[in-house]
Amino acid sequence: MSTLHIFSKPLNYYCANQLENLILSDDNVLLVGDACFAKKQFRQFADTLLILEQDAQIRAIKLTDNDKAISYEDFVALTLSTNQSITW
Amino acid sequence: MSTLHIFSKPLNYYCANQLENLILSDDNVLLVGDACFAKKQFRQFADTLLILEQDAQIRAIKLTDNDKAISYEDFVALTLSTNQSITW
Amino acid sequence: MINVLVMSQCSPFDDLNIRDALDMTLIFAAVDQNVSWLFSGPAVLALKKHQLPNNIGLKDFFKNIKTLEIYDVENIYVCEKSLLDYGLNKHDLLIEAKALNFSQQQTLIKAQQHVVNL
Amino acid sequence: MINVLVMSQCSPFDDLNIRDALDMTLIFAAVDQNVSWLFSGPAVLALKKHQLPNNIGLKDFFKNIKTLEIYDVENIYVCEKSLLDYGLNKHDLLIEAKALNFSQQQTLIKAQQHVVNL
Amino acid sequence: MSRFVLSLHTPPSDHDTTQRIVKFAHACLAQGHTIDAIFLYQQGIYHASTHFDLSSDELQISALWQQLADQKLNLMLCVTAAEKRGLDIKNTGVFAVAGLAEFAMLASDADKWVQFK
Amino acid sequence: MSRFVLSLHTPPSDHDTTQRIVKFAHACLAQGHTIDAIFLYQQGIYHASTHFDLSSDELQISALWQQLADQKLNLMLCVTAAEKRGLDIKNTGVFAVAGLAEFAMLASDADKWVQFK
Repeated sequence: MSTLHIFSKPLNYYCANQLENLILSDDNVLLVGDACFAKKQFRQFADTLLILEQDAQIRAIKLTDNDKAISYEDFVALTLSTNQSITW
Repeated sequence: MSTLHIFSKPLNYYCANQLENLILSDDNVLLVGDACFAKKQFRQFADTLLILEQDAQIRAIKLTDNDKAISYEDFVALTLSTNQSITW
Repeated sequence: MINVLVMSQCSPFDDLNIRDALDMTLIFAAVDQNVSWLFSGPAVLALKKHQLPNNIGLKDFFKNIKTLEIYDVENIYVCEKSLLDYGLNKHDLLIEAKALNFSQQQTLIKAQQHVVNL
Repeated sequence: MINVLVMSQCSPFDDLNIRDALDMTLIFAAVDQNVSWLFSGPAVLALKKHQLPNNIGLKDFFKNIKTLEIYDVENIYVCEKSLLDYGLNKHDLLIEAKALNFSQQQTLIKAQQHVVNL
Repeated sequence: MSRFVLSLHTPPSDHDTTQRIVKFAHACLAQGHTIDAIFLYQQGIYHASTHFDLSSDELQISALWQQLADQKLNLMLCVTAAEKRGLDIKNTGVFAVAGLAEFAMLASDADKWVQFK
Repeated sequence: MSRFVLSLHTPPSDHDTTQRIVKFAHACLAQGHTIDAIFLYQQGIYHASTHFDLSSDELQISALWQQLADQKLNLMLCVTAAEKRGLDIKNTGVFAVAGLAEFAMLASDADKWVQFK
């Protein structure tokens, strides 16, 4: 029963106090677009962050051991392997 | 040398940590639109908040002693009596 | 019949977001799905009584929110913490809405097939 | 000649905000005003080196940001605290920009005739 | 008496900001000030569309701009912003298509520039 | 194989979100899934304009949608959202004007609804 949480902007774009209360430890957190710049801010929500590889690459963002690079094929598969997605 | 700071949304719409550092005690803080709902959040920036009266009225917001009701005529005058305005 | 959750987090007059969410909620009810609408953050203010947008030329969409009951949309939820943040209690609200704590909101989300954030 | 300050607070690919701010800055320089551009919050990332938006079909506006120097726009400022927040230092930036603390930003604002937030 | 320029950055679906800039403009004029331009920029350019279809209980966007145009106000829109956003720049109603430079010159001469968003 | 609906909520000036939904759609099709609709809602409706004028180094909005239309994808836009926002609903290019109910029925039958914004 895992939810896919999709973010496309840095954390200050969102109502932060509610997010930490709505994302569970076995949920998936996917950063796309400008959210990739803010890995450090999103780390509180998940041990491993999923990062859309192309979006991170063009922004010159280096992935570390705690990041999992996601292709568009993986992105599609993720929406199918999770129960529901929320684009915040 | 006073600045007019104009807000139209509740505080969570803005990069909060920087605002408190950029608004000075003799600046004017004007709440219009949905910012009127969030008087309590903006109180930290000014002892007296200026509130666009019509916008507060239609939202059923009661003004208190620390609020100053502003008409559109006052709004125009405010932009002239301050050195510069910032619409956040 | 599937479960669809509409989430609102924008303030009442922020663009047409609340009205877009209202339309979405009504239409899923119209096509016989089990739709829920959750208000959190400044969106809870869209349920505040006695607002009169007509007076400045804006559409009174609060009237339309009241029609949710007529159209049998019963799953209206508000974030308990957000009500508190904006100094609202249940008597200040236009329509009956169930206040949910965060754990109840998690349960609500997990029960959905589709979640849409408007 | 008047002092005009363009403020950017949006992330680099959030709509066209950074590019709109760039156009505004260049045009005020072109009409011979004393224009300044202040980056704060996630907008500081618009000055980060080595980005390649071309690779996914997006315009490389970083090239255009570099032309600020050619057009003699010299008053480029970044919020010191925001650089820190995003783990950037001056060597990571595309162009030379003066890092300002909050008190220096206040002084900059107070010196303006017009301030525009894009 | 002072000289103003106003700029609008939000789309026409933001009815609340729209009523506010219009009322501010009328208040300016009523006090004898001059408005050298109202300038549509960013998402604001969509206000110059001629295809609104709004029911009678909605804010009547086009009528509000027409009233300001009737007072000989200079209503302008940024052509670059419009072209990128798909506005038909051949049909912009009461708004005149203008370059950013035109606005920048008016803003430089104005006492006050007030942004609405 | 699964059935998707995708919805787009940001305006065409948000090039980054635009390239993302288009790439996601192509990846869906490449894996043999079905996309029952891409639906333009809120500011997304402006993607159906036929008046873009973008220089060659910009994301070519109209060409991207044309490529998806060539693959027989059902591209829809919400008529109510469009009328309120001033889109010319008589000229919507590769997008079909539709009611919210049509989309809601497709979404109800789909396995997955992914929002892009």
